[in-house]
Amino acid sequence: MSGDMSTFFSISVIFAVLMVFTALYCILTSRNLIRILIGLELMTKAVTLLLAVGGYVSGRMALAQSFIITLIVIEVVIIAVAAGIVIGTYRHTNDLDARKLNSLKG
Amino acid sequence: MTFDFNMMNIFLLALFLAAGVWTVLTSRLLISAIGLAVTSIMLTILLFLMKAPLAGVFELSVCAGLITVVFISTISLTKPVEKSEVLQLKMKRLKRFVFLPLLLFLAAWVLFAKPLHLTNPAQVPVEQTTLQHVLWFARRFDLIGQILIILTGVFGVIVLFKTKTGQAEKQDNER
Amino acid sequence: MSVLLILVPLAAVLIMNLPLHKLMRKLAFWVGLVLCMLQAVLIIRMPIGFWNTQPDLLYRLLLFRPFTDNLAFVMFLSIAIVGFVSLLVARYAIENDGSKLFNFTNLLLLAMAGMNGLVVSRDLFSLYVFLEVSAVASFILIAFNNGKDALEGTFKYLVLSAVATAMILSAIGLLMTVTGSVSFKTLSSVMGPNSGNPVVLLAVALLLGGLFIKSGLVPFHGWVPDAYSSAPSATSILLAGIVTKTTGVYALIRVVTKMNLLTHQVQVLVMAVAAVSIVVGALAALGQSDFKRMLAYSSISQVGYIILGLGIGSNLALAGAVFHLFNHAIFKSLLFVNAAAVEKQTGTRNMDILGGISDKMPVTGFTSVIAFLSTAGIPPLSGFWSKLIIIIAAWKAGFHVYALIAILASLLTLAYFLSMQRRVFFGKLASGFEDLKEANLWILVPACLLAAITIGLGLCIPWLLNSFLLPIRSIL
Amino acid sequence: MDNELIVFLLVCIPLAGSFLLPLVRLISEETRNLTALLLVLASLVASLFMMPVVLTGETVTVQLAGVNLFYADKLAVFMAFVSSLVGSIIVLYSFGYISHYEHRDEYYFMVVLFLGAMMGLIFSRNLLALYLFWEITAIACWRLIGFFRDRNYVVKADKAFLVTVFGALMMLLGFIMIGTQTGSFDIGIIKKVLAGKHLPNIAVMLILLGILSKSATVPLHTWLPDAGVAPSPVTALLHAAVLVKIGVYVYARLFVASFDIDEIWHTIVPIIAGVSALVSAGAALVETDLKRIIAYSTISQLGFIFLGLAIGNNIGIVGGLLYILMHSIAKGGLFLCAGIVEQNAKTKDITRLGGLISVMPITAISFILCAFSVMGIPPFGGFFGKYMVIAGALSGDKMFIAMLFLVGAFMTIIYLFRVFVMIFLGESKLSLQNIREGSNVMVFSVALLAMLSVASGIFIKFPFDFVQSAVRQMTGGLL
Repeated sequence: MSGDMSTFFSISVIFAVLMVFTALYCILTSRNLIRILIGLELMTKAVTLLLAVGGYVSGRMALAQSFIITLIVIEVVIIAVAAGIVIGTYRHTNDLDARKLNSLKG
Repeated sequence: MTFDFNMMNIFLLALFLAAGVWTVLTSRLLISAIGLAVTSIMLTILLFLMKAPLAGVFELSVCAGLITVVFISTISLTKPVEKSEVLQLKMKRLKRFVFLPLLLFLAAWVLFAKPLHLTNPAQVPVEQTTLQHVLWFARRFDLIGQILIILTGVFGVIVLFKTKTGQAEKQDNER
Repeated sequence: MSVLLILVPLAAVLIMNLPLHKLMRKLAFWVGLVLCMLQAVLIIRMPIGFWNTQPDLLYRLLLFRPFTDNLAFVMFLSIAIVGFVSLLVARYAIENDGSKLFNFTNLLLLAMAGMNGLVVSRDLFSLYVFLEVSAVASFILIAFNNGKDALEGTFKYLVLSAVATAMILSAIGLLMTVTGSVSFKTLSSVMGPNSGNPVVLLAVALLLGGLFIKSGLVPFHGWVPDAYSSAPSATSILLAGIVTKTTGVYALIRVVTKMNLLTHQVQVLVMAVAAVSIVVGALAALGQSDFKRMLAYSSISQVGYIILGLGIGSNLALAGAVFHLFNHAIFKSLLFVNAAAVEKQTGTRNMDILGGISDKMPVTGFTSVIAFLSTAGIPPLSGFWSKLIIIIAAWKAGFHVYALIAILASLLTLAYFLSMQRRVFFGKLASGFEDLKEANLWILVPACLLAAITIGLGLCIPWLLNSFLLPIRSIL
Repeated sequence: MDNELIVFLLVCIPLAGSFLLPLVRLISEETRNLTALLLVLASLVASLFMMPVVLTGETVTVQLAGVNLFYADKLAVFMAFVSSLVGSIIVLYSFGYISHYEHRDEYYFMVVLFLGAMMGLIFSRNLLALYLFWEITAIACWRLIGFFRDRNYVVKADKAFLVTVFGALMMLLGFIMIGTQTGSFDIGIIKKVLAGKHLPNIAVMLILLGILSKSATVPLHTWLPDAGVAPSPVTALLHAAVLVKIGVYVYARLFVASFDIDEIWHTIVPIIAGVSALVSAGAALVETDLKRIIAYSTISQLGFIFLGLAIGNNIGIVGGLLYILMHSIAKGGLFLCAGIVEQNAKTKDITRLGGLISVMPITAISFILCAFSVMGIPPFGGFFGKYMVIAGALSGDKMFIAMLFLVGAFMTIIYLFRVFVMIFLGESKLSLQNIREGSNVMVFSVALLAMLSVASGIFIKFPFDFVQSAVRQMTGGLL
């Protein structure tokens, strides 16, 4: 492993962290449920990048690839379930405003 | 060569981030979903460069393809946002942009407060196995997990998408 | 053999869904019950050697050797018991619509398989995979009836859970960069020399943060009351009794002990979070008027005790933490069973409307008294002993302030449960409930079973402590 | 039968038997009542059996699962005898009193459970076991105070539960301190490890908090008058005559019989006791609620017991123990009389009562006999207790404290006479036509307690000798 690898790692981590913060911004400020899901997706992207970088830097790309594939499968299932929940909410309220989701309090 | 590789990577990473930011900032949901797909594509290219072609293919087909389809169909199943509302939203969103630089600054500060570089990177021997081997032999336990979660997802779709609108409305009226 | 605990439910689900015969769908409920019972009985009957051996054929099929220790036993047993109870309550609370019960059984079995898998995983990534399996199954179970509140609660849970898993995955990525591996074995030997490495520090922080969210500890507890209270009764039992405990608390215990994470800073962090959870959860529970919501806050508070035991880190404290984990699974499930009975029979969970119904529902009233006394740590019930062990351990390790907090919080626990008793069970019968009837056997049987376990464990503690609980650490 | 088994059964028969009572109810109401009485009588008989055994100076230790669980010496047997005696009379009295109310199953269940736990507490050799039984009594107490299910009563029950549990938790913390310091919760082992050293003062303070809250001593006394006005005088009696003795007993067991404590506590505890005695006697003087007066009187008399135990010499300890016996009997009598008055006159406001001696003579006479004992008028039993306590204080050169208690004793005489005069003598504001004597069982139990008050004074020699040898055993350090 060379020094280049180390720089590459640092730069990637910086970008991944920036991506995570972008996603967090999206989750925190969005009013639309679908947009919140998109934010979650962006966060997963950043995580995927981190996993790949981890495999690349440590020379375990095969392991990292298998992780990423597993991760993607799980991601799809979660998004499908989340979409189901969003559509279910829409059926009840005809609206997707996160701020109106406040019947549970306390 | 390494120089080029790094430059290429940094460029792509910047594009990746830019696509993500665009996804967040655009006001129309549909474009946002497409932005997500673009981000996925950027990630795919990055994965290819990092010699992870299979993962890249998965990313491309599933994330850029399937998930975008799911999002777009969800968006089309729900109410389209009207023009005036979009404008209103845009104005409100503009106000909230104040936070974004703050967040980015915070992120940068977190990152540079303690430089994140590997102190002793030569510790780990490089493995010599192929993806197939790892996926099928070393990580078979995870495959069981994948089967389980896919089954769960199937049941989720059965339970959640069951169109019993009548029942749902009845419950609403009871409230 | 413990890998069978994952494969058998999986096989059962697959077989039940083959388009074989209509009868299959009717039988599903009973199959689920039998599987839960089988798991519980086998865990109790079979020695540890049985679980750690694996036939050659099975190994060649799986290429995976799960490991099983006393802690895993405790988890398997609680998973089986809570699953069993939850199924019975589902039979009682979900309207007898064949396909609904069928779906519920399948999802429950999948969640159980996921949790069993989580318990036996040997590396961080498998842990994550099975964590997601049980989490996704529980999302669907919460949103099971497609009610508005339930969907809202699920969405909150889903978002926070996704953030948590993202944190855990980032930690996996970072740790892989440093060590090239994700197995607990490698990680435990690498943590020591690298403990000053900023990458490792960041990874550990992310890992702990993610698991804190999953356990519903206080700064990250927002989803807990919403998800618990809006879910269908049967799901609440499953969720409060075991899902959160496995995906959050067990994972935390496993990760911290397996990876030798308990440095001084981590200890301070963990214990502070635990103490805050104990107090804030109890205080918030005092102000609730929704039965299930109060139980949810109480859950946060009790999880704090478990984490406190983990934070102290001595053998005794870990034994106490694991024992409290089990006890919590039992008595919190029992309380949620009672809540289910009350909700179904009276049609409300609002404690201000209810009152004095223990005259009409004596069994429910009595078992709820047992459960809350156990939660509040009143002897001779089992909850007392686990709390006592944790507090003694805290005092021995020199954490006198934490011991004091833990003891005084018992008083808060007692206060909110007394108020619950006064408003729901004890006292004069509220108007409008003159025709109230006791719930049917589907719910009384699990309630009595859980109450019996609570009392029995409390009385058997001298035998249990030396033979089972104290060796926990030696195997960890 | 060997002695270990007797001690074991003494505790376990009522404790385990109480759970059977709701089942026995399925046979018939009377069977259940009799079973309850038999369970408590079993304890009484067993403690009588134990008396000759321990009188020879022998002590009995019961082991369970490798832990020294129970331990019987003279002090324990004495206490067990007193509690089961009063307990049996309570159960007998309940046959008449409780028969018109709902939740009778729960009532008998809780009373017998309470007495069983009380026995367990008395014989505990392990601090954790002691705490365990301590909390069981609190649970039973909670259900009994809330017996009538009125919102008010339930709130008072909750209050009593919370206060006593708070004290108990503090006590537990103190136990844990001692346990971690010495590595054991066994009283005998702790004593060996300490080897004559003092207990840490903080631990003593924490344990004292528990004791004071249970024995309803100022400033943790407020739950007792509330519990006293709560529904049934029977439960009130249980609390006043038996429950509060738990704290006193634990004080005697831990700080007199087993461990040494710092000299300073021999001053602090009597002062707390003195303040408690005077404040509550003052409250008793101005109250108009019959049961509240008796409850305050209890708090006041507990001060005497504490004084005797804490003063630090044998005369005082003998007095304290004697007074436990005398007070239990006499105060039990007073409460049962109050119950009869309340049930038949339908009020417990003493300003509205009067002249009852003409309609319920036996109750009136029993009341005044018991009152004499509490006042400390010779030759009633209470006199000897009080006398010894104050003599102990004087011989310990605590002149000031002795004076304090003399004032307290004087106030006792005043307020008890006031109650007697206002209820039984003078003119009634109610019509006396409908007021009759209580049922036979109830009057019999009251009369029995009154006779016992007299007899214990006349035959003072027997309890005195027993208590004296018990004190010799305690201070001799046998454990």
